[in-house]
Amino acid sequence: MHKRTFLKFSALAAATVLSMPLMAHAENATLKIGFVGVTSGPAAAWGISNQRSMETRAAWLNELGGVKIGDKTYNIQIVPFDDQKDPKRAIAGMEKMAQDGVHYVVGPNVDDGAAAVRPVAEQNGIMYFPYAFPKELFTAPASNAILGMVANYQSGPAIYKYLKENKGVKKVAFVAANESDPLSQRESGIAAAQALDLEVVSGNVTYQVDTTDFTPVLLPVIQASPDLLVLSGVSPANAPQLIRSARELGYTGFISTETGQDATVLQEGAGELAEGFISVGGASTPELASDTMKEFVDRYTKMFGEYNDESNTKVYALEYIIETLKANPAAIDNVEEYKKTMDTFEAANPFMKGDAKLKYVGMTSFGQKRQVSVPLVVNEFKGGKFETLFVGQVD
Amino acid sequence: MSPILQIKNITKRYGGLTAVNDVSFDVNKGEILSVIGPNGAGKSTLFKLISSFVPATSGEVIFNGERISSLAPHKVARMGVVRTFQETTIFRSMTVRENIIVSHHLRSKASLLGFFLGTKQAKEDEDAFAASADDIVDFLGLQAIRNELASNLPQGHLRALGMAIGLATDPKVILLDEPFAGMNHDETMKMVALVRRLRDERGVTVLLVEHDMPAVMKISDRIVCINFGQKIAEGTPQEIRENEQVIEAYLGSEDAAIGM
Amino acid sequence: MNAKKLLGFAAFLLAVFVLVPLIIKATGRSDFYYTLTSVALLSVGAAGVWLTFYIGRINIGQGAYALVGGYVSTILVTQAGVSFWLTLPLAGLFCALISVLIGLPILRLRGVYFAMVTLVLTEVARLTALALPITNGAKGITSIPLPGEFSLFGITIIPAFGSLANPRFGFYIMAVVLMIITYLVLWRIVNSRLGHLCRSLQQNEELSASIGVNTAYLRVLAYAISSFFGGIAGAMFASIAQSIYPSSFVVADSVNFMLYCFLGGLGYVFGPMLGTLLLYFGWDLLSIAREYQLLIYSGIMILLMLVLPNGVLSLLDKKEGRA
Amino acid sequence: MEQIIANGLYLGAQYALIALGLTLIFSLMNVLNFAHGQMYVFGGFVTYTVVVQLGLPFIVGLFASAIVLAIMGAAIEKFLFAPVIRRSKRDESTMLLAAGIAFFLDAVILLAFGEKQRGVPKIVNGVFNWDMRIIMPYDRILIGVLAILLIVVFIGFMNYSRTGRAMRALAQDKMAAQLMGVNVARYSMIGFALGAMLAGLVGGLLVTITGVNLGMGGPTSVKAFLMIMIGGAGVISGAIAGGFILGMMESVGLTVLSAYGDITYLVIFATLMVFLAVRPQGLMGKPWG
Repeated sequence: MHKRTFLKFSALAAATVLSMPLMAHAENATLKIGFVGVTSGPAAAWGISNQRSMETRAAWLNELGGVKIGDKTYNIQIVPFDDQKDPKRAIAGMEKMAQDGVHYVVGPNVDDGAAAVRPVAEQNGIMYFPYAFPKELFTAPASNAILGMVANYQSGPAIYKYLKENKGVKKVAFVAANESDPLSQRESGIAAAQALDLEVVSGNVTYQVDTTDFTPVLLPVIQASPDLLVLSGVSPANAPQLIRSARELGYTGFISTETGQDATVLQEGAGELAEGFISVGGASTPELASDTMKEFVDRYTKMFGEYNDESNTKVYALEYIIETLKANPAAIDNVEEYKKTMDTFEAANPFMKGDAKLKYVGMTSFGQKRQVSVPLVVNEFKGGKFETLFVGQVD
Repeated sequence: MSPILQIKNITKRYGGLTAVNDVSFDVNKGEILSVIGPNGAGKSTLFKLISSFVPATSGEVIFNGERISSLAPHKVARMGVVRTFQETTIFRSMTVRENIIVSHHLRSKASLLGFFLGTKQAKEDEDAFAASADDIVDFLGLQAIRNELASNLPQGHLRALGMAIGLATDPKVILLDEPFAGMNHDETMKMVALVRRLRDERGVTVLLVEHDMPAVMKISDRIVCINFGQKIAEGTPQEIRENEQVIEAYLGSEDAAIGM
Repeated sequence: MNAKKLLGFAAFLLAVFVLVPLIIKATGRSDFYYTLTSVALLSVGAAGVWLTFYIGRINIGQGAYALVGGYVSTILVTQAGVSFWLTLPLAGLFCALISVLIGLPILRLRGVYFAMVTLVLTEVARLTALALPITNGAKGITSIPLPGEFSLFGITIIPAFGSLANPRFGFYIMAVVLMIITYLVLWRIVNSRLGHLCRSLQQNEELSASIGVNTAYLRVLAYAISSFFGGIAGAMFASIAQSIYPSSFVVADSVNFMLYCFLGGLGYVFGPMLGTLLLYFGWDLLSIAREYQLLIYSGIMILLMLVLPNGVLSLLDKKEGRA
Repeated sequence: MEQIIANGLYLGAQYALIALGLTLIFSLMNVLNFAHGQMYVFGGFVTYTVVVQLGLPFIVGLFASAIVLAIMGAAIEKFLFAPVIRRSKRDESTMLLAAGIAFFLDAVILLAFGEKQRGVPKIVNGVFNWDMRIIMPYDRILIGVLAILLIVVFIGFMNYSRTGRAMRALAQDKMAAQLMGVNVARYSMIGFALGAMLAGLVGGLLVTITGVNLGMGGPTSVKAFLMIMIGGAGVISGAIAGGFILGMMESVGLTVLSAYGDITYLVIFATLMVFLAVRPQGLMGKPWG
């Protein structure tokens, strides 16, 4: 290409890119909801399942004619930003949300990103729903972050307690990837196990996320002969391999994790060896899923080709935002109003059978209501699918 | 004549292999001394030892009464013992003049910080180097190519540039590594004249390694011959030419015969 | 500096301190402040990488120094209560110091070997931050206070950022000032004899030694300056995010620093600055392309490399000769 | 102890195979192929698609991934690397190109195969258990043996075939090879294709055990770099040695240092740095490759 032509071409491309946002429009007013998370690179699965469940739900609501908040009807528009799991990018993403006039953002997906965007969110009046667990994000003086799922320090104790009481588990071992999120989760997991008088027989084995053979990693852990092996903060990519290696080493006890997993991935990666694997999910097991949830899964599958079970826990944040705004239309561009509503807010949970409620919780863990109340559904992997082991509640 | 450079019992072993074995000779001030020997005899290693680019296993090199064999190469260069390389060894992406200017580094009085801040001393240095570089360009007859990029030069000019780089350091002893390699007869004769002028006009002591026997015989005051890492002969060209061991060494190898 | 260069410099100052704020004000795109702050800071780090390229070493370890710088500043601010403005140079100096210790052995390596060791260094820095107690391990350090006031002889030179209506603007100005200082230093190095010596090192280390250059010293010096830049960039980032984690600077960041240099052009002082702007800003602008963002981004990168294998700034070559 | 060695050997075999392709490309063109890991992942996904989605036998999937990757490698060399190498002033510039290709492949993988972890179900069931001293699933043994077999075939090819010898000449001295009449452009392309094919083969083999996901590319490249550094860049025997050494180091390190947990990898990486500082050319490399 001639250099001049090339320059012209680049200028043209830049102009096109810059003018694109001006073209979007709709008949209804538009309510923009942001997503700042990781949708490329090694952790892409987390953010993609997140973004797609938001887009599925938004398209669905828009198809139904939009969402009526106060006396106006809005179409939901999802504004995504890929932060590449880089906290520096996450800040840029949050700045962009502020720029676009977005007040409600889902994400980021990891601890460092969630901590990094805090100043921007607080200065610009943005509520955000990180999938990260550090307590100081949700404890005063912080007030703009809402935990979008059940934290491991809430689900962990419930699982350990259940296994202790019902299955006679006494000795626990923990393994974690040598990264911030899993290590923090391992630490709180160990604390929870000790509080339940369980013996922690191995608690310091770590692995690199790019490990291709987990046998050497797990060898010393299995030799400590635990009854329960906890995979702290395990990514969906590593889980099947860890399970497989543990089983192949002759381990027969329980294996559990506090993060959401995907059934297909487990089935392909570990097959029958994953039988009995315990993880935390949303409400899509047949026993719990409402018709709305089933339709959501269908629509998701149609839009993107394949469902991801991780979305079960990630479908809620958007729902909470919309329902809370419906409850207090003044909050649409004022997060202080939103915060006021949170304390008393209550609505029906459309994704679950029965009379489950959407409400904000977190008094016990954070001293203020900065967590969405999602059912703590503990699943067991059986015959290629998840089955509900028990359902708990977080307050 | 007093020795300016003394090589004393120098030995270099690589693992089990002895590249240079107990070699000793003196280099007198203002002479042109050639080191010859068949391929792989250890000439290049010897040069590296003298310029301290590789540490000696044992033995030492004395320059003007000071031991230099354990110093860092740039310190040896700073004292006035400078090694030039074969033609590929120049600063390829600089012009001829830049090559020469930068090679004046040894003479700079200003510190690196001084150059960064652009002190008076630094400016004086720069001006002096530029003037001296032009001088060297004239001396070697490189005026026509002074602003050429070194990577664009033909071989003959590269050799001259290598010499210019050596000169720029204002050496007392210059080590030339095969200055005539790959040259035709005319070029070689020009080069021989140039090396002579180097000694005659600039008073530089010259130590060279070379294959080209006619040129060596023509140019050298004295010759040291080594084979299998050991010195086998030392003397004037006439003495070397008649030395049995030298003839043997050359006949024993399939290398070029001692053309006379 | 001749008149033309002075004029160019003045134009640049005008652009970053007056024009950019005016444009941002006119368009209302105040999110660009942060983006441009990032560009400025990343280009400070990239300047360091460029300098190591200039002595002929491929440096994929700048992320390590940025991380160390960030932690040094953060720990001094949060645990010793030192003013942020003082920790900024301290972070740089600390990085320079450890880079000397690390550089002495590893700078003997060349080519891909040096590149790989520095790549490993980034991972070592992350794992060290995870393991040490003083860095608070996996949990990182959060809620770092904003930079306070900086005053000399009772005159306020920099106001406390907490008191600013728009701290983003404050950070922008600071970052740009740092960037300008960095590139002035770099420009001066390259255009003084120091730069010629660096180039001699890049092109032929052995010959460089034989003309009397203390190559080992010069290498370590260049590497220390490089790491200094990395350290202050990292410290500034920690302060903007008000938090730092072991994963704040990872291998991907180290690789990016290197790519910024390549894209701008290894032969041009301002190459890394332009490279950073194009790659970092480009990614942000491409977020419109949604799932095709990475595809387009990398596609353009490949295309640029095919058209301009010596960097974007080689476009200027024909007009002005070699930079 | 036996278990540790068995683990190390298995890891080493797969690592060595990854490193071989990388080192081949490096030795021929002096290009550090940042996209090598992505090619490996791509190969894994191709095999997955053929075996799981299309339901064809595993061996077909393996061949498919080898062929796809070989074609991809040849195209990348011919249309991207060759022109850039010809025109750029500094060798290192190809790094940007390689990184760009790595990103590009990442994007293509995400769009074509999705973000999820994928795996081909076990091809052989059962676990070999020697008195609890060595426990090794049969599929792992099979893959390990296949990997070693491939390495042997590769070495044979490089030593005894015309093409292999030409490539070795090229790697040793480009100038001399050119004078001897070796078509540099042609063999560079073949070499790149061969390297990419090896990456694809490993991907295809390992997808049955570890599965693949789009995030594995980058870290795999870095690991492969480490291996060829340990052994010596651009040397075939070095790549094999490096692969086995890293495999052993991980296996032994994880066991010996398991009591210290968090610092295992720190120690492994720090050791590598010290090793390279002491022996810059790796075990058997030429200095300053």
